[in-house]
Amino acid sequence: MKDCLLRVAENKQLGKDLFKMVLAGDVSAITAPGQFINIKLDGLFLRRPISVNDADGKTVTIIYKVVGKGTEMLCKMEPGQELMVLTGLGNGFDPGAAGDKPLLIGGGIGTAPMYMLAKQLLAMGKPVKVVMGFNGKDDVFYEEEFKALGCDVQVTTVDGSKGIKGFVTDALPEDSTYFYACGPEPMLKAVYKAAKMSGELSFEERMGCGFGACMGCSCKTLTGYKRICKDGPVMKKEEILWED
Amino acid sequence: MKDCLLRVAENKQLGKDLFKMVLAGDVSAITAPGQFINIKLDGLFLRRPISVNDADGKTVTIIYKVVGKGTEMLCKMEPGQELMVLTGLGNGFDPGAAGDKPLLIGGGIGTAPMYMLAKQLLAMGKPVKVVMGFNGKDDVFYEEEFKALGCDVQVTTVDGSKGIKGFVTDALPEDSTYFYACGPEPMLKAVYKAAKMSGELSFEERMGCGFGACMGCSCKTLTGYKRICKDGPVMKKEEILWED
Amino acid sequence: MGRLSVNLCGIELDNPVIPASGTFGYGYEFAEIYDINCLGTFSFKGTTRDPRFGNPTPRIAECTGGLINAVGLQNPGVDKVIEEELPRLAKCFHKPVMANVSGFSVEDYVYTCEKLDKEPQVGWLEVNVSCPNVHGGGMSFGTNPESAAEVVKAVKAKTTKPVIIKLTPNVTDIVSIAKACEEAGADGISLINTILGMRINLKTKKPVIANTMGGFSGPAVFPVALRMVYQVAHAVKVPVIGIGGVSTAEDVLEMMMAGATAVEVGAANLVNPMACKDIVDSLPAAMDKYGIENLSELIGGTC
Amino acid sequence: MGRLSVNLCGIELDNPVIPASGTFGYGYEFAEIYDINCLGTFSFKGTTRDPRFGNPTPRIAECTGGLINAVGLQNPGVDKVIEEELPRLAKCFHKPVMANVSGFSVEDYVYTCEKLDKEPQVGWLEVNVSCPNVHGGGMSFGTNPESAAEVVKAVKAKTTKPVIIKLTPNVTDIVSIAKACEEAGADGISLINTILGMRINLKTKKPVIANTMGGFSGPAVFPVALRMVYQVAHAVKVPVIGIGGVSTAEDVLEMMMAGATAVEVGAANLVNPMACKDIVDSLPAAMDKYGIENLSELIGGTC
Repeated sequence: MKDCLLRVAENKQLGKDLFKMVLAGDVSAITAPGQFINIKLDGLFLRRPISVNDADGKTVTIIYKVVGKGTEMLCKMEPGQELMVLTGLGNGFDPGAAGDKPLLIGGGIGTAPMYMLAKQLLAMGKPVKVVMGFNGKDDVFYEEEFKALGCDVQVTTVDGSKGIKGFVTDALPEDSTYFYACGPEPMLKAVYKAAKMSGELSFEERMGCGFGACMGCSCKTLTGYKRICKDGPVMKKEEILWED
Repeated sequence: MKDCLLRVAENKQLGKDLFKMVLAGDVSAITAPGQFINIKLDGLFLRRPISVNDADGKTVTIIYKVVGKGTEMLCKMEPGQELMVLTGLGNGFDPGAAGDKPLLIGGGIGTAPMYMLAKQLLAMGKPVKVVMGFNGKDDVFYEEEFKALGCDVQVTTVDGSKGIKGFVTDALPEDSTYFYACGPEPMLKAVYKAAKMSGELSFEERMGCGFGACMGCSCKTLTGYKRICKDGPVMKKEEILWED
Repeated sequence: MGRLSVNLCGIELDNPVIPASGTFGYGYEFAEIYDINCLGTFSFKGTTRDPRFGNPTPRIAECTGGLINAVGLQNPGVDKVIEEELPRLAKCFHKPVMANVSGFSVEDYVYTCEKLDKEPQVGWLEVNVSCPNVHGGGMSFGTNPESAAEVVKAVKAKTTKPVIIKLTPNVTDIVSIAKACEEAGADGISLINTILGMRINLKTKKPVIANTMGGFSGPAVFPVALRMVYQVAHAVKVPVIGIGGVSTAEDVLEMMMAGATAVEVGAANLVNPMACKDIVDSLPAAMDKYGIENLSELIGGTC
Repeated sequence: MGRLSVNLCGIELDNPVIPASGTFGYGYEFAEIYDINCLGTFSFKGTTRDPRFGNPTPRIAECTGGLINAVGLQNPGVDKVIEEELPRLAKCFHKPVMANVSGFSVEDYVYTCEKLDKEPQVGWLEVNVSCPNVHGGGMSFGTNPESAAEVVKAVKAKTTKPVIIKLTPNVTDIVSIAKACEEAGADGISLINTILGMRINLKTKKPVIANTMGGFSGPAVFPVALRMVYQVAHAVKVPVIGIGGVSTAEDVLEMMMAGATAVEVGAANLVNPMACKDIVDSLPAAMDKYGIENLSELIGGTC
């Protein structure tokens, strides 16, 4: 974890209420795909946690949806402006667990962190399948980017306006060795139930600090109480305890 | 009173912790010298009231001392930035009461509003005497500007490093017809006692709203309770009731 | 009856936005800059039996997200309010106004309320048993169910118009006090008044406020106000007016979802004189955003 | 003894800056990013007799100038704290630590305090009678002078280390409760704990917090905290720890001018993990600015 002043290098709209921001500076604390950063915005008390879409030695890329005050402020930032950002938060995905045929499952904005994971798995010589689910065709993003990496991409939409009509669970391949999933909780639950192979799932919760201090985002697991922000956001399928 | 978005046209340092800012936009609500404006700054709840140094149809000039959070933010503003400003607040001085030989008395930053008053009196064809008091020579500002207008200027300093050593009351001319004073309360009190002629004095108080709504800055006068922000900040000598 | 209208103790308001007492004078400072008839109503400056200057200055201290005030009920007294302020108000405001009343004894409250009750312009009596600024004053009545109820009972016995009791948040159990007031006959409850607070000037090392402490208000107190509105609205049957840090149309919706029938706006008026008009104007768009057809459907709360 | 040192119940602190319980875990998250030995001490996560998960999530809601939390005393229980957390802490923190204790009965408090009192790392017992998050829990003790005093008396009877009682602000009369605790033997008073607050999600029209309400903290509560610190410090002789919204060195000075001997920093740690170190580092310059040679000269207050 590092708290650094990062400079906005790019902030462009990808779709309706959907933006991509590239931040430049010391991002050396980001060590795994599926980690998140926590952004301080003037006038808002709590930082805003956003998952890492991609990171290299010099920049971190995030993709975010405008859903409230924080993301509204974020989408108005211009290149050159600076932000205090806590980087390298959370455990992230474990690419080492992938096996021969990893499957990446993203739902809506949860597709974003799959990009850095796909890159790492491809670099390890694995064939990567990506199933990405959206409400309709206007919500789809990064399909071309995943294809450009060399992933086998399947899009699903709830309204059938693009790809397979239905949910990501209607498009899961049978032969994958391991899955990585990120998306809304109902999707994670459906994937958990549908997937026959092992895997890991990335969760969301309202956070206080984002680095394990306040216990604001705790959850119960089969291996004890975990903090989504510090011990997560990624949980192994085998440790998940669904409450409801 | 008008609440307008004004643009910083100039913001330059005049001396130690002393700045001059020119704001451009709709300043039509400013109708008298001695009025003040009330500036909204991001992150601070209350606005910051600052007296008008000068105003023409298109700009308002203020001179301010950096004494706390608000003025620290103000002095960092750059040309082109915008501020929400309530303009045309307070009653202001009454140039019509000046008589033949008006005397303007400024103490420290209280010298600032005398500039617009001097201009108006000179335009009315009056000879204007200005007595301005400071702690030391490094605190003196606007001496040349008053002289350039055509005022007869006398500087006093407490440490004697410039002009007459002492207080403004050590330099009051005998033959003035009417005085206008602005400065710290001890100075106003001393002027009130020393001046044989009639006059008016501009007061300061911690304000809530600045436009007469909250009664935060009330004072007692011989003609009833007054709000410094709305019924003042200028009081006639004859109505003043010193407490304590 | 429009989308914004609500019924407050039998009187229809065009909208639930009410400038709070002490932040709106007797209305004309604001009538100079906009037509104040766009408001639901407003609660005028706290009025007492006798004229008052209030506390010594400084009376104002800034805080994160708000301010402390210790004005101490400066007002010209009920007779002058009736003789001078109300006729002047009649020229610019044509709706029933809320008369805010403070006092230092039960007799004071009854005396002042009885006089204002007879004024045709007055729609509601808002009885402030909570102002924390006055030594030995209002504070005591509002911190105790019995004394608060005693004021309500005495005022109700001598007046005909709806009596709304304005409660202080500086208590352990707001619900017991609200319930006691309801049982004593209060027609409505407004809350919260300011929270007792303090600031020190680091340069002088002395309190900023001459009176040492004062009442804290502004957006900073909103979560405390919302909690108390929720608690009280779920414990009484009479209408509740939500007060405390309301600055936006969204804040109005949140207060109403907590159970408020109407909302008072205080500190926001002091930094943005157009605040109440801005809120009224932006309510329809905010309602659209959150799928609310009519504000009246929120009354009683949604949670 | 440096310029910053203060004496808290007989133990010298290098400086008065103390991370508040519940915002600093058991120390290691922060020890990873700076040497926490720069702190005066810290108050560890509220510990109970038995392990607790706490409340359901969401447990966090944002507010202007602060946040609401309803964690509900998640902790591994006193035995695990002694077996696992304290030995792990010993590796990175070499000063006496403040043990924060909560409970649901007088016996709970005594049980947990007695165990922690025997640990050589523990310098003070901070007894929280005020956590507002737990149904039927801590709240009741702290809202009443008798029950607060009962906890103090019982704990004092079975322990040897200084007992600091941490009070809730959700009361009508904080002074009577503080005085009752002092009379019952408390060696110090810390205040304020969080203020009960609430937020509603406009989209769902339901409370943000699963538990409906929670404890509000952050810079927004500073004026309320300062007022209560002032009131209590002027009514008791034992040291007072000021808590509530402290985020800067200036805030520390203001709390001490109000009468605090030391200061706890809570919510600030959650948005800036370096907050406490930053405050310690900037104290000397702030003292110079306001003409304060040694912090100890402020103790007892300046107004």
